[in-house]
Amino acid sequence: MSATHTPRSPRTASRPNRQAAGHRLALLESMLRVRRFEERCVELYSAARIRGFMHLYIGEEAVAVGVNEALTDDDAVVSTYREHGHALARGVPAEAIMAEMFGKVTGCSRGRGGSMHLFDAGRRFYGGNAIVGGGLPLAAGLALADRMTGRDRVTCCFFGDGAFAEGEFHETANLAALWGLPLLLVCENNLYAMGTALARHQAQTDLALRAAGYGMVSWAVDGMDVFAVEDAARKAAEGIRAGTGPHFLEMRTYRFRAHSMYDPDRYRDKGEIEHWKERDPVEGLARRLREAKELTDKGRTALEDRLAAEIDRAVEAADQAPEEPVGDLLKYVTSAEASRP
Amino acid sequence: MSATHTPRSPRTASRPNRQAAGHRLALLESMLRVRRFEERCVELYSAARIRGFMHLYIGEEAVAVGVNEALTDDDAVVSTYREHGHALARGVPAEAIMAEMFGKVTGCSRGRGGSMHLFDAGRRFYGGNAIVGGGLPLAAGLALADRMTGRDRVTCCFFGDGAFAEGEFHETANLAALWGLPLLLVCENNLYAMGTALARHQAQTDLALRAAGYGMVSWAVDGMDVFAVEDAARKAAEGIRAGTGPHFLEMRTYRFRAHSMYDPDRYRDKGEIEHWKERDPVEGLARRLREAKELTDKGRTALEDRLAAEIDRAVEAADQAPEEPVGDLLKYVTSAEASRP
Amino acid sequence: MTATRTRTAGPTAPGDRKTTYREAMREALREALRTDERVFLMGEDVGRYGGCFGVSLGLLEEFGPDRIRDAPLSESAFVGAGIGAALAGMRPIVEIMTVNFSLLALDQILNNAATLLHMSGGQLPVPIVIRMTTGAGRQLAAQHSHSLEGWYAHIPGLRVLAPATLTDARYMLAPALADPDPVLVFEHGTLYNASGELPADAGPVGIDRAAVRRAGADVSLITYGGSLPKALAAADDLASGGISAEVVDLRTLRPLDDATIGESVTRTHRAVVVDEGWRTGSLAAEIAARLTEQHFYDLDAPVERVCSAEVPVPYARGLEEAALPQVGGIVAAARRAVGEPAPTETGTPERPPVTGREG
Amino acid sequence: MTATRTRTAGPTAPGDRKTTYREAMREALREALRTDERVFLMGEDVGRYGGCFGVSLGLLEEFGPDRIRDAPLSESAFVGAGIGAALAGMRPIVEIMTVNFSLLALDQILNNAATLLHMSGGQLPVPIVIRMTTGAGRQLAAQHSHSLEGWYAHIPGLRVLAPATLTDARYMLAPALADPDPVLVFEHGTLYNASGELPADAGPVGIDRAAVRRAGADVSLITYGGSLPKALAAADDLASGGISAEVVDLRTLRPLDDATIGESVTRTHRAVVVDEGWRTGSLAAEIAARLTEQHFYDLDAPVERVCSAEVPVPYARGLEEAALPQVGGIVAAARRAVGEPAPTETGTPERPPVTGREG
Ligand SMILES: Cc1ncc(C[n+]2csc(CCOP(=O)(O)OP(=O)(O)O)c2C)c(N)n1
Ligand SMILES: Cc1ncc(C[n+]2csc(CCOP(=O)(O)OP(=O)(O)O)c2C)c(N)n1
Ligand SMILES: [Mg+2]
Ligand SMILES: [Mg+2]
Repeated sequence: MSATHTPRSPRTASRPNRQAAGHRLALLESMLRVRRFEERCVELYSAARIRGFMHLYIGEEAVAVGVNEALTDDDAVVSTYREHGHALARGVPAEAIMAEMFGKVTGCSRGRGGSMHLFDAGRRFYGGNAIVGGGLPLAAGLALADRMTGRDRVTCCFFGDGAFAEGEFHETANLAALWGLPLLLVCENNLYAMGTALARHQAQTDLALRAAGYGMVSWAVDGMDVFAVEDAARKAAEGIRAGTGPHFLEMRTYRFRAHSMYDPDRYRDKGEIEHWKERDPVEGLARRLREAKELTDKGRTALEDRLAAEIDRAVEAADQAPEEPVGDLLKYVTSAEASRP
Repeated sequence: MSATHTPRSPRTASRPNRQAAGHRLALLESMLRVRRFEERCVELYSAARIRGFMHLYIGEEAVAVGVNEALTDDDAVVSTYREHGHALARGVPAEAIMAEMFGKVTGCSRGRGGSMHLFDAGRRFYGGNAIVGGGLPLAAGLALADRMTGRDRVTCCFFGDGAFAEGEFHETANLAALWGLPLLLVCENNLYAMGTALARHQAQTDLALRAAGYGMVSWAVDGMDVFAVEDAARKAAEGIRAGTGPHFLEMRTYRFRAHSMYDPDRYRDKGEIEHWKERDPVEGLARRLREAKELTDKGRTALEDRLAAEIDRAVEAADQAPEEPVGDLLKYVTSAEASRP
Repeated sequence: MTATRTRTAGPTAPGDRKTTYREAMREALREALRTDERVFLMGEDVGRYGGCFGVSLGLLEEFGPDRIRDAPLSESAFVGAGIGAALAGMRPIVEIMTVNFSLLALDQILNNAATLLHMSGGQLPVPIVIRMTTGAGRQLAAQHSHSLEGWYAHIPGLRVLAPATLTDARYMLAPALADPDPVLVFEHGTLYNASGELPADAGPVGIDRAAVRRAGADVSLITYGGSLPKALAAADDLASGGISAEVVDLRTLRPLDDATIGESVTRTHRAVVVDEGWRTGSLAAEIAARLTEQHFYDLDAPVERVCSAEVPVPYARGLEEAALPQVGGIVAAARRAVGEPAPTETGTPERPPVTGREG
Repeated sequence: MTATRTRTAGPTAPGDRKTTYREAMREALREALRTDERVFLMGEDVGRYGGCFGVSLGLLEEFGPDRIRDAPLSESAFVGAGIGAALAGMRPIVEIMTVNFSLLALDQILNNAATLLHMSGGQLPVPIVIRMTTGAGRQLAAQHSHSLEGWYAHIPGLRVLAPATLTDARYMLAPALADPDPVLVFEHGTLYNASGELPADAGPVGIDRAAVRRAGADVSLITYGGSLPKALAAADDLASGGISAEVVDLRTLRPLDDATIGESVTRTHRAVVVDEGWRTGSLAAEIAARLTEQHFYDLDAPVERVCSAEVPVPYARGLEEAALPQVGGIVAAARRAVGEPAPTETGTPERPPVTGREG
């Protein structure tokens, strides 16, 4: 079993005009927001301000941020329990996410969901699903609705390498390919499903190849390179909008932290983690921008300050926000209950 | 959508010694037994002696009979609701099956199962499963037990093209390939899942190719040619016994009758059915044997008479057999209840 | 009783029209498809095959393969896809052939459909209708015969319907589709061929209230779905013995209409719940528990339950019959409730409660 | 009471040894693996990760990857594989991380494990043990917090266990493995860290009988699993108010031990069932229904149910607490049962029964 990816067909070539310095800096900012937000979450978790299960995206930021570049406001996103990055990249305010994790009424799920269940219907961010693979059929349905009504929209579904083993992946992939659904399947292959390494849960570890078997366009992408991710996602989204049906992107990435805050991370080699940290998507991009003289030390500091302030505000607001009154416990079990006085 | 197979790699070459005339006649007899048995079932169903759902195997006999040649008494078989052929080929007596369909205590499931749930633990025939795909995980478990205890046994699981779409197929294929289980996956691709043609339920209709994606040895076989089936099954079983893990056989076949006795068969073209009937596995073999002078008209008549008598006896015995007393309804819900006086 | 205008007995009025449960369901589907373009029907063999029990026969020709959508054998995916489509503004009707197969989709039903609205703090209602066949009586054996509708009624966030009459078969679908939340519709397999007159004045029905299908004074037979005809037959039988039984058709299994049930029992002081589910943990248990909670001092006898024996439904006719609630057992229970044990047992002898291995 | 020798209170005796529920479970697993080579443990992350709640930590090192078998995320396949392995003579212990995920395997559990013995006319017993975490209280939100063990207790052919004490955690596994039929073991997530003294004389326990964990005269608190500590705390509270509550730990949810439950209620004449499942269709409903059937004339008050609110369990601490049975609610229900309403409400205020949208 090898825990190192050999990225195939790195899609880093031909960078179009949109990737001017401003765009590159925006990508950095977006990734850094996720990074800093989650670092703060770790502190708040230790302080027992955030509870329950919390899964960090640190190390994988390039995937959420790069993919989001290919999506418009009309598109939909279906995510997992490791979704802070997806939500932030989608534009869900840090404040609404933080308040959610504080269990407050101002949270993006009114405190009912917590870290694993972020929702923002207005941004077509459909959560936040803690059943591994559980979002896949849902995403197919969102795409089906668009297909049936002739709307030019893409539904993007994130899921992990572990989810690839669930029956739901297979059923959804077949359905989507069979019906030509406008579905972007983004498999975040971070080489582990909890403590189980890829080669111990997949008979055939080349997931992009496997997905291609359904007759979908399917690529493996260097998920540590935000440009590669963006490029692949744009091409896939274009293909989907052109009516060529679902596309599958295997994002080869790595989580730098443990599976969740409960995980003592006994199953990974320190060296392996260090190896991957050398490919840190955030610092890697920052380095490249510095080298290209697009980012100065001052600029970096200003960016960090801005993000810190944003996160401070989010924490502060979450802290101040009220809790849902206990009397409203049953609100939203059904729509009728929701609309009661 | 094409409803006609183009059989790839027909495995009819190199016929070893075992396929002497006696062997060929035995195959004919075995297939003809299934055919005649089911024809009788149709009459009995019309006479309301058999009830519930009944699914006929007519047209597909070469698969059950050919595959069975590759199995020993120690091996296990997991089947579907379309399993008269599998059961008969495995050696479950016609009498026990008929009695089961009559709902009698002498039935192979004591009348509790009916046509869809034939069992014979002694012959390691594990049924008889009416949940499409439901037998696959079970079969993996039987194989796992052999793998763990180092027993040299094969578990053979039959399922349809429709079952290929279920998540259970995917999960089981991955598990079996990952763990190198001694599992023979026999997909009876009869081009339809109930009324839904292959191309309307599978995005990619080359099922053998799809299965190969799991890293299993995988072949498509002309399922109308019992020699091809036998040959492929023997090779696969040898491979499995040699420790090369699960094998997948796509048996390209066709059912001549409707999906079940309830089905008015509105979704198939008469011409298509006629086309396939020209490849009738039973009459095709009979013709070949006649041409090779291995079967005379007299021999055929004797064979038919023998089978008719066997089936007559089965019907007669089933007819005479008692029903399970209603007071024993709860017997076998649990083992404790089973062993009560 | 606004819930229904069905007459299950009584003379034929002019304008009544002969139909079957199957045709009534099909008409309901056709109407929904005609009047709301967001509606579509999705499931295994709903199209070219015509529906595994023939309910959707002919709809493909009228509405085309996009809206009468044959799905691969992928219960989890196509039910989940229905949920997703509902989130995106469609009004999917998803058909699962048989309740046993719905277990393959239960994760989607419970963890998504029933949960999303609340878990998202009210943002994501899921207006899906999921139809499935339930129940035994056709010798289809254990994997095609269970009655799990009462089990589904345990799940918050779902509405669970069990149309038992032609009128309900014809008219429950529209309000189910109008419900912003997920609705499960259970169609008992023995009812499809039920034929009768659909009253000329049958029309929109509600999906909140139970219905008294027969008025009576001595004992309330509380039931639903495929057991309704049995309860009505038992009431006939009881009447001939001088016992006046009221028959309450629950219609909606979640939320339960406590008011209608309670009113009936307040009048009769005795209740028999007839439910094809397995006895332990049945819907009948819930009703018995509620009646005791809410009407402890109104009850003159313990609530009787007539349920299925706790056994995977067997194939053999005699065993299957013995496993299910039957008229004789209902009559016997009603007689026990009113303190008049049957002089001679009719039909299937009443079984003692089955509680498992022992005790 | 042969079912258990656990003392849940009382002084430490010499030879008692400090342990936790988690360690007790692990010891049980280790013993099973050591004494029977047919036993193996299979599930997601049971091996290298050490078990998602740490139960199987260290077992991989002792027994190797064949017998401590990490499975891919394929609940249906690996549960089904456990069933198949059981058919072939093994004694698999299959771990599902959380009861919510077990829905993905429910087809295998109901349509195969629970059904094969009967459907095959007695030929195919399925000696599998399936363990899973259940319950709320750790702010894990709706998809990790449900209590479906009572729901599973509806299914004929299964035995359902809910070890609530250190002794049961330590000793229920062996008889579960010895059972020739499928056994589900529900481990409440809040119990893993429970620590205490495992009595020196603790030893084999049965899995047929309920246990009286505290004797009392005025009211029976009937409960199991994660609610047992709450019921015991409520009994303490009630005692201080002069009400003597007996606490019955069901231990086995299917088949229910009617005898022990009935004996208790025959003594106390009042019952409160405490059950973390949703109220409608809960195990509590079944127990209430049975008590009324079997002890209608023994009961001096309607059976009270203290269940979870009918809501997907929310994340926020206050909401989650309000959704679950709490000591205050148990005390209030017990007081209602004995006709002594609480002078001042303690703990969470009692909620009215939640029946769904209306009625
Ligand atoms: C159906 C289901 N099974 C098991 C779990 C427990 N679980 C949560 S995350 C996880 C690993 C998932 O791995 P992967 O899909 O690769 O995503 P990653 O966590 O690596 O992002 C597991 C086993 C779950 N939440 N849902
Ligand atoms: C899980 C499940 N879904 C649906 C059905 C209803 N059903 C029975 S057989 C069948 C078609 C199966 O097709 P295939 O696997 O190709 O087998 P075939 O009948 O052609 O032999 C369907 C849809 C079922 N029995 N189980
Ligand atoms: Mg992963
Ligand atoms: Mg087929």
